[in-house]
Amino acid sequence: MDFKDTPEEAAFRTTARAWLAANAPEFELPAGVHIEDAEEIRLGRAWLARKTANRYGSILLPETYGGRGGTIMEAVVFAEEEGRYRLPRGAYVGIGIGMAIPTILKHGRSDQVERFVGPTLRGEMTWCQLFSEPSAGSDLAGLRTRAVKDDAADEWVVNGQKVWSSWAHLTDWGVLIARTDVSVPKHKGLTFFVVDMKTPGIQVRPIRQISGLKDFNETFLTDVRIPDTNRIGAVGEGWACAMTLLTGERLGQGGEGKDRGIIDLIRFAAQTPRAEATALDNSAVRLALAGAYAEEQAEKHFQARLRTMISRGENPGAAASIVKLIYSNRYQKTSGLAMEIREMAGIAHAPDDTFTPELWYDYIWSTALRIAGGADEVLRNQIAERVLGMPGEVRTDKNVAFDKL
Amino acid sequence: MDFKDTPEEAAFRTTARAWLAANAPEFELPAGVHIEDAEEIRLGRAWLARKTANRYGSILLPETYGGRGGTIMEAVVFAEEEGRYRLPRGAYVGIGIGMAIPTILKHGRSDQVERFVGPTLRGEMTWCQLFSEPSAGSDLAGLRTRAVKDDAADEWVVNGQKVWSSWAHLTDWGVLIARTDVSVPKHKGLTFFVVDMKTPGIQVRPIRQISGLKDFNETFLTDVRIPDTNRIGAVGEGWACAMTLLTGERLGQGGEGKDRGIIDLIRFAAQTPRAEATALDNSAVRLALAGAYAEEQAEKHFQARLRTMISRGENPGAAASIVKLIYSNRYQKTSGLAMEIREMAGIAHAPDDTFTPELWYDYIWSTALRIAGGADEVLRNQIAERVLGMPGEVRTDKNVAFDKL
Amino acid sequence: MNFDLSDEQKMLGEQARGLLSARSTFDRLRALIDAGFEWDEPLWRELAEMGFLGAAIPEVHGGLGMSELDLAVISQELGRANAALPFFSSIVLAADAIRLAGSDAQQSEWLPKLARGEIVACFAYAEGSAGWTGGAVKARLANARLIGTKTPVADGGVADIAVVLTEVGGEPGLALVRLDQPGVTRVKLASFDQLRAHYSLIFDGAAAEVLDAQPAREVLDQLFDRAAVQAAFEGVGGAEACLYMARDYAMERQIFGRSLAGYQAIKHKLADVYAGVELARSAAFYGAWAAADGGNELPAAAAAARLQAIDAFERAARENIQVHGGIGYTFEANCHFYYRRERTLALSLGGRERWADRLIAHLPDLRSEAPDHAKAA
Amino acid sequence: MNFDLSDEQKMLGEQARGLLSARSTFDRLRALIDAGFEWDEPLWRELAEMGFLGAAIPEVHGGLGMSELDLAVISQELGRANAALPFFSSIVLAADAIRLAGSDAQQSEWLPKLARGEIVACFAYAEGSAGWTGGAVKARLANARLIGTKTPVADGGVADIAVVLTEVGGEPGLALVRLDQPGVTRVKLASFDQLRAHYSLIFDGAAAEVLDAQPAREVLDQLFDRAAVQAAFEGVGGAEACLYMARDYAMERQIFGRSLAGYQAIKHKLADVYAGVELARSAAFYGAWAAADGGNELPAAAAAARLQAIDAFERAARENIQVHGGIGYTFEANCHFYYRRERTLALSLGGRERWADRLIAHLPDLRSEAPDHAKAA
Repeated sequence: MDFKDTPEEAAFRTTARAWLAANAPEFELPAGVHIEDAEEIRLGRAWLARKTANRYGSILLPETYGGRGGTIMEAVVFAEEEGRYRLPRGAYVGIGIGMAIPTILKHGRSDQVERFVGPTLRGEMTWCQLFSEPSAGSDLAGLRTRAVKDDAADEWVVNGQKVWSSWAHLTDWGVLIARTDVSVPKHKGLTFFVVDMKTPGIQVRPIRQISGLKDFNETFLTDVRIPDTNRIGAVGEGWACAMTLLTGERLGQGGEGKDRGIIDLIRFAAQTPRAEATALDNSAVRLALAGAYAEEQAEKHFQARLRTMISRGENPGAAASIVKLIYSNRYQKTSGLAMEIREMAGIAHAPDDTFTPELWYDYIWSTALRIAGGADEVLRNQIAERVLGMPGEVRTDKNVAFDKL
Repeated sequence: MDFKDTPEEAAFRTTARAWLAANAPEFELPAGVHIEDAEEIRLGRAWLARKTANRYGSILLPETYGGRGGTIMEAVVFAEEEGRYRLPRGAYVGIGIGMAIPTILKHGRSDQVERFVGPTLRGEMTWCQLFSEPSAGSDLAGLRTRAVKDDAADEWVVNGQKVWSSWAHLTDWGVLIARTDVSVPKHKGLTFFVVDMKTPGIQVRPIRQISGLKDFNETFLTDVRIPDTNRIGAVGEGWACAMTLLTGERLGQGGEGKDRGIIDLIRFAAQTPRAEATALDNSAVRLALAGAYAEEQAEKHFQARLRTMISRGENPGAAASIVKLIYSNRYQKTSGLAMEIREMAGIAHAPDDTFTPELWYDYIWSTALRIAGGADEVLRNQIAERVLGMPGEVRTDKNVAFDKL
Repeated sequence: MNFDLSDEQKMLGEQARGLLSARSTFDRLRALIDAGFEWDEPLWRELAEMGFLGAAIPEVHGGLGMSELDLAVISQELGRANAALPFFSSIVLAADAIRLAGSDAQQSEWLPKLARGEIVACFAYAEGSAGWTGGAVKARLANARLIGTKTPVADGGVADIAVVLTEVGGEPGLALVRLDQPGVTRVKLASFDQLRAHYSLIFDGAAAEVLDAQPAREVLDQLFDRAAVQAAFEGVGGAEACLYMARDYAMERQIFGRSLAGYQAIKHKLADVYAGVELARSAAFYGAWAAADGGNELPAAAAAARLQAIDAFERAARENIQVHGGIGYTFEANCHFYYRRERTLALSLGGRERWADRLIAHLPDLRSEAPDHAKAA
Repeated sequence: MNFDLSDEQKMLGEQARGLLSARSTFDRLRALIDAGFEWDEPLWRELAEMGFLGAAIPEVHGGLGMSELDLAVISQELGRANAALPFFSSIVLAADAIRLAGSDAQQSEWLPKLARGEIVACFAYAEGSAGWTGGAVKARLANARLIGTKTPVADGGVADIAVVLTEVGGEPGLALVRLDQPGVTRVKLASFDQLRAHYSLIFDGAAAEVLDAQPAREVLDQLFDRAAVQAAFEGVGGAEACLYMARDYAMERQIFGRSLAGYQAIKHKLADVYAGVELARSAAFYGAWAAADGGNELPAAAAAARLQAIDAFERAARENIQVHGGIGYTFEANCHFYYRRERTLALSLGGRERWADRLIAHLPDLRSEAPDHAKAA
């Protein structure tokens, strides 16, 4: 066991750090200010293009696809170093790199790999995800969007409604899962597509969120025609594709440099005046924040253990679920606590206070994190069933044709 | 709303207090010392006899049965006043007064009422409960003890094993539920009996508990013959009888004067020296104990609301389940915390320290409380289903004959 | 002993609930936010007409002279509806401060106007993170002129007058200030609760009169204790609204072929929320009774009610969104009203620590009655 | 970077686990309690023979000279088995204290005997509730004579020698005392953990030698940090044992016609226990690495490991009984071993507060690096 870099890792870190110092600053986002979505995505494309041109776009992908062909530890080193900057790395690039590419590489044909992987890595093709539906969230396989084959045109005609499609209003392509057969059980009648977001019949409407932001959308698909060449994997293989994609999502969660989290709150408490000198001199505050910090560090080291497993070719499977489960719950608790530490100033702030609005955003966004990408309850089920081997839920829908449910 | 006594209640309190002051001290148990079980039960019988002779044995039962025929508020007043003394009021009297008598009164015939109610109230007949079995705890209706009718003798022949029968080794009678028909679904084939614990074929063996005590037993029944005249209610009506009995249990829970609980821990913290003068000057300790005290008081007032409902003839039903759920969890948390407040002295104590062993007993007994008389999980189910109207569990055993399960 | 609302109080609650559920709908709340309004002024007028504003104001001053428990019934319904009204500021805090600390003349002048809703008052106590206890108050009143900044002040934008916690001659004091005068500047703050706007009030020699029929030092604790009980009821109302929103949503949502409400994860979560709500309500009942009774139980009873209500509403507001899943994160789903109001209630009047300290300070004889173990400690 | 045990360490763990699961069965533990034994002496001899006792003792002093991580692997297995052995007292604390603070001569004299299990040592630091930091230590050493009472001292009954935290000339010091001499009285205490007996050691002029190759003030923090890491592994082992006991019981228990393990209430409870165990293990790994590395990460890493391990074991020990239901309350069901050991581990070495303080004291630059908000605070 060694928590320090090997000489090779250290050398790579030095190189990467120098390269970042020379290149990252011009792409940094301003602190505490939300820039226009279109401007952010433009910056994001440019930063990804710059990275890929220098073999930093994907550390793990082979060089033939435009990656570096590096090790998972190099990927970790680069993410840590990149995390020191406030860079545009939102879902508009993350879905492409972390979800679309792995799925196309595993399930797609070589011409599809050719068409999509390079442009995505170069920031020329941005992606959104058309998965969840109003009545299919945790129960994704219950989705109702229909794709019907028009054999004459060799196209699929798609109708339905998707939600929570982040950045769908500004991205080029979408990964889509749709039902192509209602006469088989729900998991078996699904097929996976990629769709050009400029296709006629796609209407993207922003969803007003409780945070005040509108960066998620609902996407209505009306007689959208998708050529069969944009189908990834076989007809009916959609669930397997979706699982590949979501595994990419799960391993990506919490992977970015989140070190600043609790230490920032502890600093903040140390600087908040109180009867006992500062809020951090209060033992209840100290106990709560030390516990949160210990948990955060433990989680970081747990993720390190997962990466060691992956680097050996082992699959950590559902054990990885604890990262987001623990993280999002701690995030809600500590951001709520930080507001309390601020006392009355925690509920209303002056224009020159840039920290309080961050706490507010955290406290609100934590509710989404406890739901998105596997709700608390789903993650606990996965851990119990897949790691501890406990029985699955009583299911009444598993072997019944979708149209008989 | 009035949290004070009415003039009538105040008058009753004065009378009861004076009577207790004159009568209770001679029956008090020594503090911090466990006396012999047989001695405790002897004291318990004598105290009950004294109370009943003075119409305090049961405040609620009508005078014709030996009670006072009082109001529920008078019962509360008397319990509060009686709670000031350390009196022998264990399960050996509680099961008779709170469970056997209500069940016999509701489901029994008048000759049965005659035979059992008076002697029980006078402490001449003590009771234990033969309900739970090794494979039937939360799922009581899954019990396997069989009772088969011997029509010739007009007796039932009972075979099986019961557990958690408190004081079964020293009590006179038991309330027993047994399966009389295996060909019907599990809840429907049960019948309720009272059984003389001196009947041949009853063998009581103490269970060694994790607390070190042995006041619970397993009771083996081998060809135990119970005359049909000791059957309470109709054959197959056992589940209804059990529900009557358990309602008595639920309403009794937490009903005794528990006021001393958290305030004792707060006093204890106020007297434990620390860097910050005392442990209570530590804000983490203060926050935890104040929260526990507030919850304890809230629970006390919630119970008061339940009693107001009952005094009006309303049935609080499963809402009452929150009392034990909240109480037993708080009890585990605060007794664990109190051990921590004691620091190293919390894990080993000198002979003259009588408080630490009480904390230990609390911390261990809390685990039993979270299980007995409705486990946490059972109580949450009851609240969700019966109060909030949420669907019951998926059940595969409900309409199937017991011998087909 | 009788631990329930009277039939009259239940009727009062139903009346308030009827009015609010008809007028202060979620659609209405969303419309107020979109329009940038800081309160629901027409609804305020209706409340005034129905006598709700003056419920606990003495009859001699134009109110109905009802008890703290009647007021609490109204507070609970305002919490349930998450109403956009300055009730807590104008009635629970400011009017009560005038009643407790004002002279007969001051009471006669202001209470009838507050009861009729002709004017709105705010109560300015905080001065940022620094709190307002001990030596923290920097605002100063001298020669009937007020200097200092109070922030944040709830409903400071819609108020006509402010009752201000200030120093007067080295002692804490309460001053009454008209806000429509040159020496007053109001700066609107960003507020976490989109339906309860907060302001900084900057006093630069504003004319002010002292409320000094009773010493402020004695009045303040009482005022905050009484307000804590009303805040607890507001929190219980909000928590209960969350509980039943979540329950109802779970009942209608299907997942994996059955009702979401049938899963133990959801059932047990809501059972815990229910337990929290009922315990908090019980503590609040006792607090309101203690306030009405006027005995010395109030400080501990108010603190316990406050602590239980903060816990209950926090849990209910968080888990309500969780049970709703993704839809709960949309503005249209309405969970957010409670999620924001909850923090506002929790952080007003001092948070958990203040009330934990107050509770422990008002328990009987902690150091004198030595339990058995003291010998061995 | 490599965040896993080496193959050799895994083998060491399997070896220890194999031995303990064969020798230190629950039946054996119950028999020890019934016989009133304070330790499993034959097992201690076996551990010594297999080299486990000397694993982290330098080779020059008769040990194997392995790392803190190797020792941790053994601690984890001792925790899993809930073994009745004075390993934590004699090896983790006392031997390490001698190694850190003793002269070469003292090390040569005592470490080989400890490594071979010829003698057992205890480590006497606490003086009742008063703790042992700051001015709390009342024991005094003067003219090589020790006066004072240390209590409670784990394994004080089976130990041949004690390393004692005492005052020496106004400074904290560590003294080594043989327990078989007239100036020493041992008083057996009632211990919560029935497999770890505690004593009061009363020193009334007992002959003692000072360990003063390094100042005790510097050694003590390091010693406790290192011990905290081992205690964390012991806790992780115990917590994991609880997790799988509970899982296995739930899998075989039928209730309402199906497996108890199929209910979400049980599944989610154990998923949370699992998460706690894995986080605690991760924190403990880092702590052991930091101890072995010798860098300045140790204090914060040890504190984090300790805090996580206390939380994880507490939850696991409590919920293990809960999942077992009534049977979990019986002595025969074995859950109680962990329920008692958990408190003993949690309260030894100072509890949560001490380690929270230590963690925060060792974070970088809390007051100097002002985040953005400081301007607005």
